[in-house]
Amino acid sequence: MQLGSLQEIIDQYIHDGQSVALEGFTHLIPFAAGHEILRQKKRDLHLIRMTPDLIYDQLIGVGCARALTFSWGGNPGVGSLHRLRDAVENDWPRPLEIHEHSHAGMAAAYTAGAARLSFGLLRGYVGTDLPGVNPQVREVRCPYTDEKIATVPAINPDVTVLHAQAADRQGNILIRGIVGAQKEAALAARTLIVTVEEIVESLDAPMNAIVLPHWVVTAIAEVPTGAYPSYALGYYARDNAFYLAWDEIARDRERFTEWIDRHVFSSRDHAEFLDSLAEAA
Amino acid sequence: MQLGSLQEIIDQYIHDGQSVALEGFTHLIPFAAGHEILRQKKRDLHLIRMTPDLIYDQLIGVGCARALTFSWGGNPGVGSLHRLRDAVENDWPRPLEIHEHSHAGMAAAYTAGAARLSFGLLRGYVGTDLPGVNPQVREVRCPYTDEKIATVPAINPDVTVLHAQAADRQGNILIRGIVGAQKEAALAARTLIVTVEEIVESLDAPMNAIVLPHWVVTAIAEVPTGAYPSYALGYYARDNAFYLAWDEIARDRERFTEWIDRHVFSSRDHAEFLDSLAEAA
Amino acid sequence: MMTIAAARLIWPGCVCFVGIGVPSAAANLARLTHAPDMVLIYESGGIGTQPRVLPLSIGDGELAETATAVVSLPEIFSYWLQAGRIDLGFLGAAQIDRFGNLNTTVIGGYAKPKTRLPGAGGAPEIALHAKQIFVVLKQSPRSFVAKLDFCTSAGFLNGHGERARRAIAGAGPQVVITDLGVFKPAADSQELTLVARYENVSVDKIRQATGWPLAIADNIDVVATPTADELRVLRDLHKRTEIAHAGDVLRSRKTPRPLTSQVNA
Amino acid sequence: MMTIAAARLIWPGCVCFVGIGVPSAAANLARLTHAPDMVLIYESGGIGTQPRVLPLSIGDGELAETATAVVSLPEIFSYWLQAGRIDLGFLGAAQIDRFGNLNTTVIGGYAKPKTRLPGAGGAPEIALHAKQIFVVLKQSPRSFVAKLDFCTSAGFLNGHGERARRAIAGAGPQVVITDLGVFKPAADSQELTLVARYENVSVDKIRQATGWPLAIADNIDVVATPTADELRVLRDLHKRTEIAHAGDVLRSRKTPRPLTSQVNA
Repeated sequence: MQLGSLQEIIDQYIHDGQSVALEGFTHLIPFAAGHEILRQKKRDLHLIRMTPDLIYDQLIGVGCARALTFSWGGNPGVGSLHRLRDAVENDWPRPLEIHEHSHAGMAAAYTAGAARLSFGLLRGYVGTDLPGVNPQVREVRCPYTDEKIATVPAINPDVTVLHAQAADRQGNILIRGIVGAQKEAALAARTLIVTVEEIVESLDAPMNAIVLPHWVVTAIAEVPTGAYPSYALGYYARDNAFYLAWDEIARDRERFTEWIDRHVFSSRDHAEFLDSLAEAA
Repeated sequence: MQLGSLQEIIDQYIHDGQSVALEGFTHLIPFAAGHEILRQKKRDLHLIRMTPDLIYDQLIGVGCARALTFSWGGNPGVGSLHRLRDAVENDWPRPLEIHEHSHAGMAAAYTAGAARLSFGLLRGYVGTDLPGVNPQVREVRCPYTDEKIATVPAINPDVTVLHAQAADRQGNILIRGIVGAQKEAALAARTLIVTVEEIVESLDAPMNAIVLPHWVVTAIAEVPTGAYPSYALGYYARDNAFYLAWDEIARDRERFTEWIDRHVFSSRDHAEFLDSLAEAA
Repeated sequence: MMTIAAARLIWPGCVCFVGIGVPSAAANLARLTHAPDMVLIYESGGIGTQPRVLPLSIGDGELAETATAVVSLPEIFSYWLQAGRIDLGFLGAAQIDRFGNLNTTVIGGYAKPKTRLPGAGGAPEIALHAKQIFVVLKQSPRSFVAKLDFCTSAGFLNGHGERARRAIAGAGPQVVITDLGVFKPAADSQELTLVARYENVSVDKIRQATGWPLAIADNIDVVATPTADELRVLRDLHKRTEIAHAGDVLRSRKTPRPLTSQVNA
Repeated sequence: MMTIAAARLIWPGCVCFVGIGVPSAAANLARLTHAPDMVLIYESGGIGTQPRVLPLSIGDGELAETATAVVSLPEIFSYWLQAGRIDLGFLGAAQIDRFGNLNTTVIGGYAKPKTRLPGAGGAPEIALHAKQIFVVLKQSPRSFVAKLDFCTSAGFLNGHGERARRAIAGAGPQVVITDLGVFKPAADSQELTLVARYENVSVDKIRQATGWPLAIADNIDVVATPTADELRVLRDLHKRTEIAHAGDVLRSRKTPRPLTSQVNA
């Protein structure tokens, strides 16, 4: 486990063309890490995530992604991700290859990835058109009942990036609250990068808490408020107003580009990004 | 969820011929419930459990079981389960049909059972003689890599019995510490019976603790020290001396039968059983 | 009004898988009125949540803090939904057809759609495994269509028993609630049939807002107007929600909290 | 002495999957001497446990209380063992053959065995997925056999590259440690070869305790006698363990603690 600045870590571990999962199911979304990927202008990424959120809208809108594996691509509680839509509908700023699942299918795929099985099983996709557009959704016959059961291939990202509440000095990571498929995405990855709200002497984790031991973590950066505008339970709330405002910002290509220039590209790190937003408000 | 005495609950929900899993991986073993099954002289049970412990040695030795599904049948840290051995080696007191797995296989089978999949997958059983003696271990081909992957049929016990630290007034159950495959066994069952150390106003469970919600629990009995001679983290330690002593008691059919008569059959409930042991000590 | 109509159909003790928007409002309204013991499950992992305010997203902190248990998303979909533990699932859609099949994926062709919608999320498997489904959506000829552009979630497929023949575990959409009326599947064909309308909405208006020749029940009920209690509870809920969501997160960060490490790394 | 010989072979930082008995003692001895940063994983779910005393069972409370994380058993076997995260697995056995295959199931026929042993437990998959395996057992013609009565866990199968040809992930048994000596697989055939003996144990004695014509390395090392430090740490560990396990649980229950419900049910 390596402790470093987010800038160093993204530079060292995320490379053009890789498959990258910034997971977080409406909680602990690694926004700071996503912005650093934007700043470093990574290209041709295969982005993976159950719920591409605003941060994927930004990565796609800037043109960092060549492909997206996902199961629900909206602005949660608000509506569309306009940059994602523009990429799919109009190939702007570049075409985006999409690999589409249901949540259940993608959860099974991450689970298989974490367990290093080549595929996952689910009773799913029956009667839908999804297998028609995603040839990766297949089926096996149960060796006991002869039923057909849907299969999905394991997802094993080159890099998974998470945001968590805390790491201890050894690099053990504590994740609390709504955890989505973060643990599975973490354990499925070849490289695991974690940003944390703070580094503490001791996690004081309750028994049976969700702790990722230091020896499965590649690198950690301390980034306070690193999930903003998403939230970190116990630290700060979700900025719902930002999610609402994003709908307007992202609707228009120019306004989006200006916003990225002004707030992401013109800030050197996450603290400056937050300051620039606060100034604008 | 029904709250009642252990006697009532075992009488009402466990019937001759059923498949019954009293789970607990060297922790929270439902001894009191097992003794009540003995007292009520249930017969022809198909016992299921990863690690048949002393309580299964007793059930088998008295002749309650016609079959056993398991993956490791020893006295942990001590040696053999002599009653299990006598049943397998000498058909005493009756023949015992065995369905044998590895831990990984049985864990996958419970997991499939909890998810209501008809089978589970694992990279396992390669090069062993187990599939030769357990025809339920089969394989499927991965639809992506064409590899052969082992399969096990789901385990869905008629009844699962657990011991847990606490239930709240609504019947939500908190399990802390080493949890084995208890949650999977609980959710795989048609009927779920839980004995608890105590019933409390509020579980005060930490976020992401292992809590079984009241509406998946069939019946709860409050049985303090109900896991003795196993342990309940936060309540009492394992009685290692009892596990050592059991090796002597169970080695001999007569001594075993006397012990069961004196301590289990002659006591009306778990409190009396504990008293009778304390007197004998 | 959709919210109130939907809430009324929820029964005490119901284990309900909830999405954001009208379903969440309806489920919480039911919980705060006639079904206090119902169990809310959000796909984000909260089991038995009792939010005091309506979540804006499916994974708000409120849902974790008030839950009996918070589990992972793979667990929600395998041990809870797929295992058949959900009595009622709510779904919305951009398009519905006469057999209750739903589209939330694209308008137009899949490869180059006219409108790319958010996609499937939990819906395809909720549609299969929840014991029954309520569908809530706004009604117009654009949403009530003769043919879906894409089938995201199975209703009754081609009807006439096809769902049962394919051995799908759940019973499928039992009620469709729109801003104009309420629909239920016919017993034999499973074709959606108008069974109730709101006051001041004519059957003709509903027919015109439907992209296929609509089946009409012999007796059309009128949905009762909201009671004072329903309106009060719903207003209070929305008010609490507004206040809770109005906090200025970015500025509140400026109040002193240690932004530097506790460790001299 | 087996414990000390095994402990010495554990390296700093090693992620070690431990069973009860000699493996647990050896791993903890290593942790308390030259490999303080090794990671102990018990199959009961404790990841990164640091027991102060030796557990009697694989699921003692001590293991949970001192762990970095305590996870379920299905998770241990899927996300941790099967996923290839274990550097070293320890296995014991009642029988071993010349290719390091192990029997912990039965002596005699399976259907009506002469001796029914505990069975497989975690061993078959530990044998497949741990990057390497150390085997620890007492040596005699009854345990070092020409042919196993039952193969519970794969070593090198029939040797000569069969394990690699079957694409088994882990490298298999790299060291076998007995009370007489130490064995390693030959590079080409993978047949177990005597590479070291303890002081005062002759090669002839080891040969006689082996149920097949034993391969002997050109140079046989002598296992160094235990150092004062090793003996002290091991004695302290055993002493702490004895004291900890001697508590009278049944009597301590008699001290007042509320045995009645906190709720007037």
